Amino acid sequence: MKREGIAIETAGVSFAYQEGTLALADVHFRANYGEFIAMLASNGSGKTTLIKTLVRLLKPQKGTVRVAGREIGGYSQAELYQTVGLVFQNPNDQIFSATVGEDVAFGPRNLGLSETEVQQRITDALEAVAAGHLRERAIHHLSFGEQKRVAIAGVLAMKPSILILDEPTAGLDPAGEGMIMRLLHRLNRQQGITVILATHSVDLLPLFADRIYLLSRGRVLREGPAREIFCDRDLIAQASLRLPYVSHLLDDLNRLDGVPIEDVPLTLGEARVQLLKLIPDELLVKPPREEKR
Amino acid sequence: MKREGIAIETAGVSFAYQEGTLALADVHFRANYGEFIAMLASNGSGKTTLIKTLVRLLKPQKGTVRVAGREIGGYSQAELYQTVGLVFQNPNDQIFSATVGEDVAFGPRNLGLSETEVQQRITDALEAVAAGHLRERAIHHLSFGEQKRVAIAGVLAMKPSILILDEPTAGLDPAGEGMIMRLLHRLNRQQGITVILATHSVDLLPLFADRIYLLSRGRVLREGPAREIFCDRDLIAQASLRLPYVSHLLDDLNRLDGVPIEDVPLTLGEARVQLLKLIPDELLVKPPREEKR
Amino acid sequence: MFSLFSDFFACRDNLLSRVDPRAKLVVATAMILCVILSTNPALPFLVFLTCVAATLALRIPARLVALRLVAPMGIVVALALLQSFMAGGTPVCTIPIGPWRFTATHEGIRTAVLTASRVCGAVSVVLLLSLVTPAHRIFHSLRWFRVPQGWVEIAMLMYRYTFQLLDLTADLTAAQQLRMGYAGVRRSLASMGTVCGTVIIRSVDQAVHTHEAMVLRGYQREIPFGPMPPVTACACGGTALTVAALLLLYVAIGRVG
Amino acid sequence: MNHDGLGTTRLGPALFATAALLLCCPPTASAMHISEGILPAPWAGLWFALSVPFLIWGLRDLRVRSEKEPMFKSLVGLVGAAVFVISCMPIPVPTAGTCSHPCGTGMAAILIGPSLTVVITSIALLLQALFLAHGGLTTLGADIVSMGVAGAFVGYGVFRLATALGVPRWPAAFLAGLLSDWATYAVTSFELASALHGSASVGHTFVAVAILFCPTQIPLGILEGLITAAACRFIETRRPGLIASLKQPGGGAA
Ligand SMILES: Nc1ncnc2c1ncn2[C@@H]1O[C@H](COP(=O)(O)OP(=O)(O)OP(=O)(O)O)[C@@H](O)[C@H]1O
Ligand SMILES: Nc1ncnc2c1ncn2[C@@H]1O[C@H](COP(=O)(O)OP(=O)(O)OP(=O)(O)O)[C@@H](O)[C@H]1O
Ligand SMILES: [Mg+2]
Ligand SMILES: [Mg+2]
Repeated sequence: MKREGIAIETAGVSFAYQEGTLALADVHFRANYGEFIAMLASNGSGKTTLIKTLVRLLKPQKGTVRVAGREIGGYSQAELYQTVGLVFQNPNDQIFSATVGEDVAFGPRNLGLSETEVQQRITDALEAVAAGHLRERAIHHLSFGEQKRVAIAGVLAMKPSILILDEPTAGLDPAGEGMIMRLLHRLNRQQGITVILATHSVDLLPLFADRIYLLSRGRVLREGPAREIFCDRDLIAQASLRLPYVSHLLDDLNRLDGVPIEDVPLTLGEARVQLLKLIPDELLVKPPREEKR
Repeated sequence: MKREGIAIETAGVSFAYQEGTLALADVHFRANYGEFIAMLASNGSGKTTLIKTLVRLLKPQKGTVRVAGREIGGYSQAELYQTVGLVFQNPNDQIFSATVGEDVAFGPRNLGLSETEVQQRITDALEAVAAGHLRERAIHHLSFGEQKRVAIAGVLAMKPSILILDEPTAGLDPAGEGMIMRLLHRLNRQQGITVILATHSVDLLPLFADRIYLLSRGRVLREGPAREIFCDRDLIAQASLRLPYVSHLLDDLNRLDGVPIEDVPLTLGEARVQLLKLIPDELLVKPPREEKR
Repeated sequence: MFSLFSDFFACRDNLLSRVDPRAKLVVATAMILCVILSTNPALPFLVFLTCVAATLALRIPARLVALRLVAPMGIVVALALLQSFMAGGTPVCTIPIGPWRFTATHEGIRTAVLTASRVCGAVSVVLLLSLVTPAHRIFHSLRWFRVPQGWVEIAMLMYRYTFQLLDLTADLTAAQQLRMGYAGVRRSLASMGTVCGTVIIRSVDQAVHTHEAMVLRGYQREIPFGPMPPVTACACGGTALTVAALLLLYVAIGRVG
Repeated sequence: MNHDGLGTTRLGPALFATAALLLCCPPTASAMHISEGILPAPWAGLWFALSVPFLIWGLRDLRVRSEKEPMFKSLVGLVGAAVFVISCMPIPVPTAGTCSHPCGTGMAAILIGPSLTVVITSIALLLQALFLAHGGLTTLGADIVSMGVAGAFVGYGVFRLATALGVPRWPAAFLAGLLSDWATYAVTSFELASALHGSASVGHTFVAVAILFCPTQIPLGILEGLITAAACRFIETRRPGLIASLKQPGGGAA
């Protein structure tokens, strides 16, 4: 499945809703095969709208969307939805069957696959999201986190090469959030699936995203690796967001207290390294345990 | 409005849903007048269930709930709902009028107040949530953050002395989250309203909550100020939560690298102070600007 | 009412819930037919006792069973009284109340007892069926019995989203109640109208979202149904035996009296 | 079989007794569905046979419209769920401890038309029979005829007629709710009477049962009408055009 080149891109896409809200203005967006891309923006900035144009649920008034190099309009339904999969923000929108197994089977059955193939896909998809044991359960008896995973499995069963997720961690507690992010990371690295996610939570992104698109009011403010995005704190503030807390701390130390930090770190690990450089060795006590968590 | 004593408390409350899920088990909970209390727990731990027993939407199978020292069963509707107000998690589930002004007026009108009094209450409630300018707007044109604030205003218009909120910041971007938390803080400190909120986001709590109840699977794991709760990282892990990122960083430095940190800090400010103590002064460069953000 | 609407027990694993849903449907239908056709109250009462005993044996709380039986029982009592006093025939006793004289007749009482027994029997069969078979299995079986596709599709969607809309309704009602929306009849009606309207608007929005999600997964006008597993010989034989036994019972006691 | 005396000697006391019972025993007041087991087999079969053509009509409508408008099926399913939920809501009336429920058929007919209302009513009735022991499997046919067919067509007809006569939407909705509710009860009474009249005449039993339902059903019909009107008015203010758009192909997304 690993391929080179551009998986999906938009060129100069603009979209206005009927009442006249300009939700997207001249958006250039690109995801290469195998990348992990994040759209980062505050509420109402047009993430969902952009995502919907990427899967042809909305037709932009201006600009083009290309999937795997081809104009999106030229795809047949079956072709498009085996290439691009979308996981909605609210799992209830997406899970419409009564049981988990049935819901995951919906996509493959629509593709007209044989029953053994369908069963295989259900098994694989549920395994991939660590939800194999839920197969026979009724949807309305699942917890919110489980519903989220089942929703992802339903899309994975279509075997898309591009997986798009709208706020996959919204409403989840820290454990659930970490679980979903690691899951996506695994899908991305092990199965080579291109992952695009929309979010407004900043703390976990630097760990996972290859590139970030920073949106605000329907425009792309900046695009690049986490390091480039988060080095400009004014830009981040302009987008009504904040730095990850760890970066915030070291940025404050740097700006307000004059602690010399060249490169504001983005993750816990980086911050530790930076701080250790500054703290004299003689202050350190023998580490109690040399465990690596 | 400022009073002394216990505003609301539960003693040994247990609640099981009909199909047998034990959602609360022997919960002792107490909020004094003027306190800012947080219930901290992961998804499905019983926060919503506990909140519902506090406003008599659910009747616990065991234990008692007392509001202002009186058994909750003894209150009349009008009395109870002018004492305790509840803001639901999803603003869509509690805003049901066509315009903002009308929605806020719902409660006061039902109390049979005079029209001038009703108008006064609308003005006050909307001012309190910094949404005076939204008064004439149609609900479905509001952003998510605005809807949340209007939902709070609708409850404030009942003039409760105890305000309970179920995950008030869920789904909000960092700017909106900060705004709501500061708003609640202001209501608490300036108007003396007792605030009780349920949440699973840990980073902002230490700044605001006087006391935290850590719940897990329907039980109170621990109760106390943020400092006491977050000093026990095993307990936090047991509740499927995590430390605030800042504390996490300094805790890691302490445990893994042997940096001597006695009291794991909880907020950015505390962390800065602690780190500055460790970094030799000669390493500091002259602070570029002495601004206080 | 909301709390009653739960299929939690149907999803539990037990002896009866493991039986092929098609077999259960056939047997249940046969039982209800026997009950309805029976002219002897003994057979329906026997069915009633069997079903209630089975329900309790599966450790379903007696309270739940009782709650679900209350509504039909109320009707039974009302109708039984009506019939006892309305049918003509041999008077059994007369109770004077106020200006009227109540005359219960022999025939009337007989009909009343029969009707009552039929209601009890039939209701308990349905109750047992619903407590050991999740609705989605029933729908699948109905599809297998050649019930039209459109009907089953709508049924499955309705079933799935009923739970969600029930939650919404509960929240909306609670939110209104906490702001005194149910103080007095006028306010109650207005509040309830609002809830109905909101639920309908929400359902329309949800329909749009659901449809979008379905399209993205290749929906083409019909929800595909997976094949039901083939009927096992065991289920087949079991069904045949049970139905035969029922028939025997019916012939033996159902037609007497 | 002294029919003359029935009106005075038997009907009166019977009515008195049962009406008293209905008031003492709240669940019976919600007896809008005929319980499982009440109808003798031939009657149950007859009502089934009567309901089938309407179901076929509804399903054909469903097929035709979902060809034109792919979203139509999910729309019917979801609106069906909404109406079902509404019909499970207790009407908050503090009198005599009644806890009755609206039928919702008038509302549904206004929204998606009568033939499809029959379809969703049949499903709702099946779910209620299974989960709440309201109504039953063998009485499904009779319940479909009274609630689905009578309720939906009367409600829809009244609404169309009223709007055609220039009555504003929400009074029209009130009439639709009211009359669909009463129609349902009238037909239910007839069904009960025809099956259970025993040695008394159908007509007399019908009158008896109908009068019996009166104390609860007249106010409940009015309440249902009021709720339907309130809901319609609310939808009109929150989503102007939604009700109209649901009926035309291509609408619904508004
Ligand atoms: N169906 C709609 N009709 C009209 N305007 C809409 C519609 N959906 C969204 N909008 C508007 O378009 C803008 C972008 O909305 P969008 O939902 O794409 O934002 P988002 O980034 O996904 O926000 P969130 O984080 O809240 O999901 C917002 O101003 C919103 O109010
Ligand atoms: N209406 C209900 N019927 C049955 N079980 C329920 C119901 N509501 C909640 N539960 C169960 O009770 C437990 C506690 O649920 P509750 O909603 O109180 O948790 P919560 O802490 O509010 O979770 P969340 O963060 O997801 O809102 C969960 O296990 C849940 O599955
Ligand atoms: Mg969005
Ligand atoms: Mg909750």
